[in-house]
Amino acid sequence: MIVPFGHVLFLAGLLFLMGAVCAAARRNLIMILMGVEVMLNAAGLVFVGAALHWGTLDGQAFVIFIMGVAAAEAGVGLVLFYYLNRRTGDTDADSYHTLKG
Amino acid sequence: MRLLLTLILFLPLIGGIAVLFFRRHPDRCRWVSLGVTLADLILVLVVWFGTDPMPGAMDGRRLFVDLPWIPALGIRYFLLLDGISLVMILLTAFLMVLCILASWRSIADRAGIYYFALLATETAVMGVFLAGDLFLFYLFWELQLIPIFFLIGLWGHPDRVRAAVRFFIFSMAGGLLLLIAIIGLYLIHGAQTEVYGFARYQLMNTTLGPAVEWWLFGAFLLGFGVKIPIVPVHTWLPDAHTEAPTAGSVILAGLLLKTGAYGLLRFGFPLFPTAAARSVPILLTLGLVGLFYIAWIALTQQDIKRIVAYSSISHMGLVVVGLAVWNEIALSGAVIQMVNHGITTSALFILVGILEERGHSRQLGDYHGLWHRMPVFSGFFLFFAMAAVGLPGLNNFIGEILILMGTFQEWPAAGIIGFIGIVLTLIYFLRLVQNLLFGPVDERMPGDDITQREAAVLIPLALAVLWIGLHPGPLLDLLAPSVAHLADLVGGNGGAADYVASGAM
Amino acid sequence: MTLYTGIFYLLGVITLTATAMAVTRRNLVHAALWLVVSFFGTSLLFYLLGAPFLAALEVIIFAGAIMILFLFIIMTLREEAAPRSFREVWRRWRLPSILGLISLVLIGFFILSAASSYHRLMPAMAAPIDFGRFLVTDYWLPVEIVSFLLFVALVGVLYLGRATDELEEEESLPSVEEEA
Amino acid sequence: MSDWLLSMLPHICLGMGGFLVFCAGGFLKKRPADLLFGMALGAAVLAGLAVFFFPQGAENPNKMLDIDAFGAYFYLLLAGITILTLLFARQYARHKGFSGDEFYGILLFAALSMFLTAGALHWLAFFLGVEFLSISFYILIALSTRKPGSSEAALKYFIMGSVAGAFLVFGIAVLYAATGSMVIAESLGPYADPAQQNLILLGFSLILVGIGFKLSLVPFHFWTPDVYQGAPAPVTAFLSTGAKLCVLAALVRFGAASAEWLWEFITPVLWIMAALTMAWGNIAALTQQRMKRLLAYSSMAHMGYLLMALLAIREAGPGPFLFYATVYGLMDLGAFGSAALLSSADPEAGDREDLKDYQGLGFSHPLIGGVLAISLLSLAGLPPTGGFFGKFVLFRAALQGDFEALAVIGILTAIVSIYVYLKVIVALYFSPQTGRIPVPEPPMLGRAAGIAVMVLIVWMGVFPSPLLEVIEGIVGGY
Amino acid sequence: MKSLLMMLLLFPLLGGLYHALLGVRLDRRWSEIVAVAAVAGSLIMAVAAAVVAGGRPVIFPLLEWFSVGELAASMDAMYDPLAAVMAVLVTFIAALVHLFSVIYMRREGGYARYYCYLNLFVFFMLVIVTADNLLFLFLGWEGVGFCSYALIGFWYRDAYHADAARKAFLVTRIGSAALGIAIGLFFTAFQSLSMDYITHHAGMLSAGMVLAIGLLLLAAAAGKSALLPLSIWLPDAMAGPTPVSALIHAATMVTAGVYLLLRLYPVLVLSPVAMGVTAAVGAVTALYGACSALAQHDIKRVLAYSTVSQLGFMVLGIGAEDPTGGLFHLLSQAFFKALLFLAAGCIIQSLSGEHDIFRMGRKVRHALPKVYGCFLIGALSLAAVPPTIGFFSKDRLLLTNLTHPSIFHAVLWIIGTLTTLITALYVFRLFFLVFYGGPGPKRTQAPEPGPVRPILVWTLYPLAFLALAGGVMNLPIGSWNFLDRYLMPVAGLGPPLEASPSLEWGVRIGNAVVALIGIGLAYLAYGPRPLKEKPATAPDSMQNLLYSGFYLNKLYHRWVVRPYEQAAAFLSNRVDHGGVDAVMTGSGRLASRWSMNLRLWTTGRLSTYLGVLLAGFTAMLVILALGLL
Repeated sequence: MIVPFGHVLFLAGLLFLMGAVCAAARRNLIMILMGVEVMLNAAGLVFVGAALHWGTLDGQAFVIFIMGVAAAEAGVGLVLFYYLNRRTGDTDADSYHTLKG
Repeated sequence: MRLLLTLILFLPLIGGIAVLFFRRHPDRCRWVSLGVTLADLILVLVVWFGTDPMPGAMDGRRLFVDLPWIPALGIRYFLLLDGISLVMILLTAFLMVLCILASWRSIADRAGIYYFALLATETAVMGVFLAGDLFLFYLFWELQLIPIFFLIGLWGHPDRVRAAVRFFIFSMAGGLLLLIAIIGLYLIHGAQTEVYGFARYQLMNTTLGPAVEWWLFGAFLLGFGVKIPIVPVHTWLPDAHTEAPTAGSVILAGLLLKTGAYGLLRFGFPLFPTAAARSVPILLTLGLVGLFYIAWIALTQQDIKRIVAYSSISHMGLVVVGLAVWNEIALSGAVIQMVNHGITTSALFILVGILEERGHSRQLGDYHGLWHRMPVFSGFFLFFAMAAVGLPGLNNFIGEILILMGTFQEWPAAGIIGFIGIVLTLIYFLRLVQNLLFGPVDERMPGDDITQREAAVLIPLALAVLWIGLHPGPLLDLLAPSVAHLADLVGGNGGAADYVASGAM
Repeated sequence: MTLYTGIFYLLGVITLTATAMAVTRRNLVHAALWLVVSFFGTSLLFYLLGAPFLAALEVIIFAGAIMILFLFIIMTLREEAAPRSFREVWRRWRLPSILGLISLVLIGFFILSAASSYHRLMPAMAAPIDFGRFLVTDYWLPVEIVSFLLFVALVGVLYLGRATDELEEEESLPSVEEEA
Repeated sequence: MSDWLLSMLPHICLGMGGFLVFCAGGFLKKRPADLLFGMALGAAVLAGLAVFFFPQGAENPNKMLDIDAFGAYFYLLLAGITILTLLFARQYARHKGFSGDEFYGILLFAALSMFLTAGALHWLAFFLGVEFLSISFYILIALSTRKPGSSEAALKYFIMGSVAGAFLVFGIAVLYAATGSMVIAESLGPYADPAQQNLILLGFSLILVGIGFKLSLVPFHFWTPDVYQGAPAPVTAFLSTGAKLCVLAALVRFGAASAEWLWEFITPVLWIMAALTMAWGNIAALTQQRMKRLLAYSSMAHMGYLLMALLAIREAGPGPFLFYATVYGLMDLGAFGSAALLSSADPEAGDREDLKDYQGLGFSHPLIGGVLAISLLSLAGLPPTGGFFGKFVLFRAALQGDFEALAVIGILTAIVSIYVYLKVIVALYFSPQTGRIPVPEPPMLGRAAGIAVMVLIVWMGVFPSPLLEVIEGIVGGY
Repeated sequence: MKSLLMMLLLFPLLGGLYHALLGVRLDRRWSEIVAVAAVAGSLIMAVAAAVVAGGRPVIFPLLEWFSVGELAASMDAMYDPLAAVMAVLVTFIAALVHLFSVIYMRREGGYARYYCYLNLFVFFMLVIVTADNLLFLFLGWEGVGFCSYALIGFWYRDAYHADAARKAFLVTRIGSAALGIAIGLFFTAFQSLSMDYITHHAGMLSAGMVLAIGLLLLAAAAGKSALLPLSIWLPDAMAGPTPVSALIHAATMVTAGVYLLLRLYPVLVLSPVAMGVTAAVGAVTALYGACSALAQHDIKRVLAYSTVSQLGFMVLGIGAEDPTGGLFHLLSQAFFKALLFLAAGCIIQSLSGEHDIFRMGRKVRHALPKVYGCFLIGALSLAAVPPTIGFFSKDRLLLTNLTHPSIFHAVLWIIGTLTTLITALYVFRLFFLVFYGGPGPKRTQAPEPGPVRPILVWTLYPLAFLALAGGVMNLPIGSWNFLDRYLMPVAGLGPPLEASPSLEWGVRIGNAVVALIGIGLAYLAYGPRPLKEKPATAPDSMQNLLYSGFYLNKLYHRWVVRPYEQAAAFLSNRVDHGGVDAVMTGSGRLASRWSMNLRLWTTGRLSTYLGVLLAGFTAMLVILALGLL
């Protein structure tokens, strides 16, 4: 036996929250995106653990798609940051607040 | 004959849409509108003289149409014409003709839309008066707001937008509460009978717990009360009436306020007989407080139209008293008083409009001694003012005396207070008459008296005032079966159930 | 308590530490590098939990492609980390961390109050071949979808990249627009 | 054709359509905008038609996508919305300079992703649909590079969307961990061990964050006004209708699938979210002077209403929800679509935002102004529009589900909302034209779309029976 | 018979409508002819109907008005002797006044309006007189009020006239409200509004109801008949043209209140308290009017206060259980007061509109000798000098009070007798000042009296004759009491209490003496050779008190009008605008404030959005966890 299933989940939960807190606390766009990657990664961990727990492959399959989506998101996001940076010279998330109210 | 009812209801709307096609030719718009409203009036008269209360039906109905409309929700296209409805649509058709005439010259821009709005209002108001299905009623109830909103907002006086918005919000606030209550009632009724429907006679058969009945009745009361308006929720009215164009004021005062009282009469009380019976003291108080309160408020107003507008509230307060008392006499009085108020207040609004067209002001202080310059106008003004204060022989007296006599039968104290309140009405009306018509002659005052077209508007109103004042028999006969039926309905608490059980349907 | 258990906790600690370091670094390059460590740890955990193929992909895609992309952008943007006072850092972190802690407690409660949490995981392994077969038989549709998704992302990246180029051209040649 | 191909025909139409648009855009030198537009339109129409070729009676050969009447209904609705959006967008895109393959292609892909989301029977399909949707919209929003705020909107949508997406996927993972199934109908607890309840609850709440973001429910709604304002008007139209409706469809599915106990636990959360959303949307719109922000808040409020209907799904069935969602789609599309048609032809200028710039347009542009006005009246729930009946069925459902307090909150906020819509109507009709921003000649297609929306809205307000019957047929009983 | 009654009512109505509808286009001559003819025709009908009815009460339904449930308001006419007497009186005086007006108003514009109102007034008055149904009566009651309003304000250009008109209308309407309430109570008690029915079934009423109705009727009468405390409108009503004052504010309309009390006397008499109050109000009003009349400068105001006083006498008579005496005095007052007013009208016209008695004098007597004679007859009659009609009627009232068993009425008798003295004093003060006044400080600017048209004077003769000799219709000797006997069939009306002949004659002689004393005092004070010239310019406080009618106007202004206006202002500004409306607008403003706050939350910063997202998630977990626990 490895560990109780709950420990995997808890570990993933911890990771997930770290990512979430990172996304909420950091102002740098890239750091926020990193937080998201951490969260996605945590989800992957849950899937893998659950796949083992239930003995099905669906969970593992899901992780592949998470990776695909994460890659796509990172690609689009980073290019968007790059584009914005070129327009305004800023990567601080909070400096983009012309739309408000 | 049944098709006739639908035709009466939708002819104005169809006419209105037709008018939109002529919108580049204001004159054609006017003539078409006039033709349509006249045709509608003739149709209503045909119904009046061509039908009798159906034998066997206890509620005095004359015509009805009952077709499925939205079967999924149990909503029916159910129009029911009884004496009360007939009187109300008669008033509607009558006033509408006058509205068209009254705004013949004053509306120059966007005449097509203007007449469309007027005609659409006619359909909506008639729908309210004819609907026998609560949902259909509510649909028309809400529908009437839109054209009126545009009438006030587009062709009103300088502060029109604020007034229009206020009017709309107040009405909608009431309307939405009403909606909730309607749905609640519908669901309770559906759960009890397994029949989900809105027909009045069905819903009357609902058994309600006391608390639920109070809540629902409260919502109905508030919804209708805003429109009537009952006193604490009346503040939209002076603004809306004052800022509206003449025809708008006429429709508002003459018809829209009636829909509120009509709703209370038709739905509010019969659907919740127990709660209604218990709330009589409250309603009486509110109605009478309205009478006094408004008499005071109106005394301090400087705007002529506002004074007339406030008088509406006080007159409608009396109608509320009549409804609250809910016996045959008071109910007849309430209905008659609705008609009366429609006629006299409309006439006064038209007169104020005429004056404003000439003098370009509505301030009381800007006019005096008009009798010398415009004797015919002044004669009409005095006549309608006297009608409004309830001079016997003129129309309002009939309504007031019926209401008060009915009140005396049940609540003598309220009757006494009501009589005193009527005296107070005289105070502000005399102030109005005094300031406008009397006083030193001033050549700067507007001097061109009533034109023939204006006379054509005022004379029918004056005749109506006299007709109702001196010979209200036909109207009362029209009302009698329906009113008697309604009076029975709430008087005994089991009335509604008996009614259905007796096979009236 | 087996060897696997020990490895699990070890990897868990490594991953958590690396992640914690990653999310708190001021320097973006450092953060990215710590994140790579975290992804490596996760990858090994995947392996431990019977997903060797995914472990490989984790390294290739997450730790490899994505983080390289990050590093590339970080380099391109030449973002300089300005030192910040502790007070400001605290101001920014306090609310999210408190919320995170509360959530952690609650998530822990939800997780640990479920029966399956006490189910012991036995080592097993999904052979990459089986996994691949599973993927293209049962999950061929999502594969198609994700390919479309990636295609769209590609188009988007291209479009935005072109827009960035145009932006730079405009900056260098302010009169281009008039000529066009 | 085999059943499984038929079962995916709409998706194939859209996917292949998008692909072909890109091919045409890439290989043809002159970037024939009209051709691309025509192809996109054709693909959307075909996707709609394809719904009628779903295999009948047979067991669904497709484990992931719904081909039932429910799904078909939403496919049709979404196809219709896509078509209308295309019609509304045509001129706008040309004016603003993004009338190329990227716009029409991605629009089709976005439509595809909506189909996926709405028809998902499997969490993976749902997840991919949602993420696909997000990515498509990141790009669509950023497309109009010259429009001020467009890129900021894209950024905000991206950040919020990716965080919310992460919540969603983690939630799915937890659900899977709890039940071992990734089929939506199985994973929401009906067959679950009671001991697993808490884990399912956790998973569902995480998913709710993701859905809450998509539907802009309080407190996950903040992006809505910003993004709606920043995005190009036709994209906003699509975002506020299609992107919401597909998630709403999924939400109904979740609601229907979830176990009784799960629903009981989740009800308070949804209750509070519904109340807050209605209140926030309507009240915040009250003092809003920018048109698209105002509409954004209004659409938020309507999400609150829909959530109210969703809450009552057990007692009232999904019928009211479906009806209102349909009407909502039409009226919001009408509002944003007319805003798109009224936007200036200047590529550098933003959309027509300030309410002052809408002054007098009701008369100077009667048709488009009329479409806008009818849409607003419908949003306000006034007869003779679909919104009127929508509000009725909605509150009926709420009362049927014994959510009296929520219904009263809904009514009170609806009263507030009246003022909001009146404000726009007042600007449209009662105020003098300012003429600061010239209105381009409305195009034939845009006008056609406007008329279509208007007619549909009024039709639903006057004679909703057919639609109600259709819905009745789908969800059984009304 | 029915057609007679119909015509009685229709003539003036048609006359009024004729003027109302065609008035502006009408030739003056036609207008006058129609107006006079209408009333004359009415007079003929009234007499004819009286003859045909022959002293029997007859009730005819004229027209259906309206009826709902038990409430039946049909226009039923009741032509009993009481109605007949009143109808003849009204039409007779109206005919004279119409004739008088033709000349008197010949230079005024607005003749159509004038005759319209005047004719309508006659119609409404006849409605009051002949109505059986209380609501029909109410129609007339309010109608005359309106006509009175319109006629007082006939010269509307002067704000004073208009204000006087408004005051008259308002104050009488208070009475109307009382009448309305009484009608309501009748209706609840009897389910019928027929006065015939009510008077024959009055016994059904409970004691409280009788008292309430009695007081209400008194209040109604007080409004119309200017009894205290509602007497304030009548002196101001003199702003109207003099013929109007003669007809409406002396002879007819003001007696409507008294008529109402007579009509419903069987109800009133059931409540001793109400009767007592009635008598007291009558006595006090009589004294009040007489005192106030002492100090007036305006010839018409003197007469107006005199009318108040005489109305008080009538009510005093009714309160002393002698309704017939009240009616008798009503008739006599109608004759001599109409006479005095018309004579005053002649004088005023002769002096081109001068009203101030201190500006009249000898020259008037010389210029208008016939008027002088008529005025003298009127004054004697008013002063109750035998053998005028005024003497007999007033004597009877005083005697009734004295013979009344209650000691309370003895007090009233004393007041009555005192009033008789003052009456003689003020009327001859008036007489001497108008016709004998020597040169005084104000007379220097007095206008020269001019001649008046003879027709004006001719109209005085019939009245003068009646004022002088009308007493024969009800002499208290043997069976000469025609009026008493004629009125016998009317419910409640009968001969007065019997008194011993010695007492009767003693009082009679005493009254005559008192009247003569009063005249003597007046002669001494104001006669051709007064004891001392009264300085009219420096009034002392007593005179002020009397002149202002005991400051009644001021009191009303202070305690009624001003508080009312203040309440109006308060309600309008504070309650309606500041309270009710503020709640409505305030809730709107509150929503706006919330809206601004909510919008502040939408900072546009991603950190806020993400933070709240996280918070929302946490909150959701908390709620779920709470649900679990």
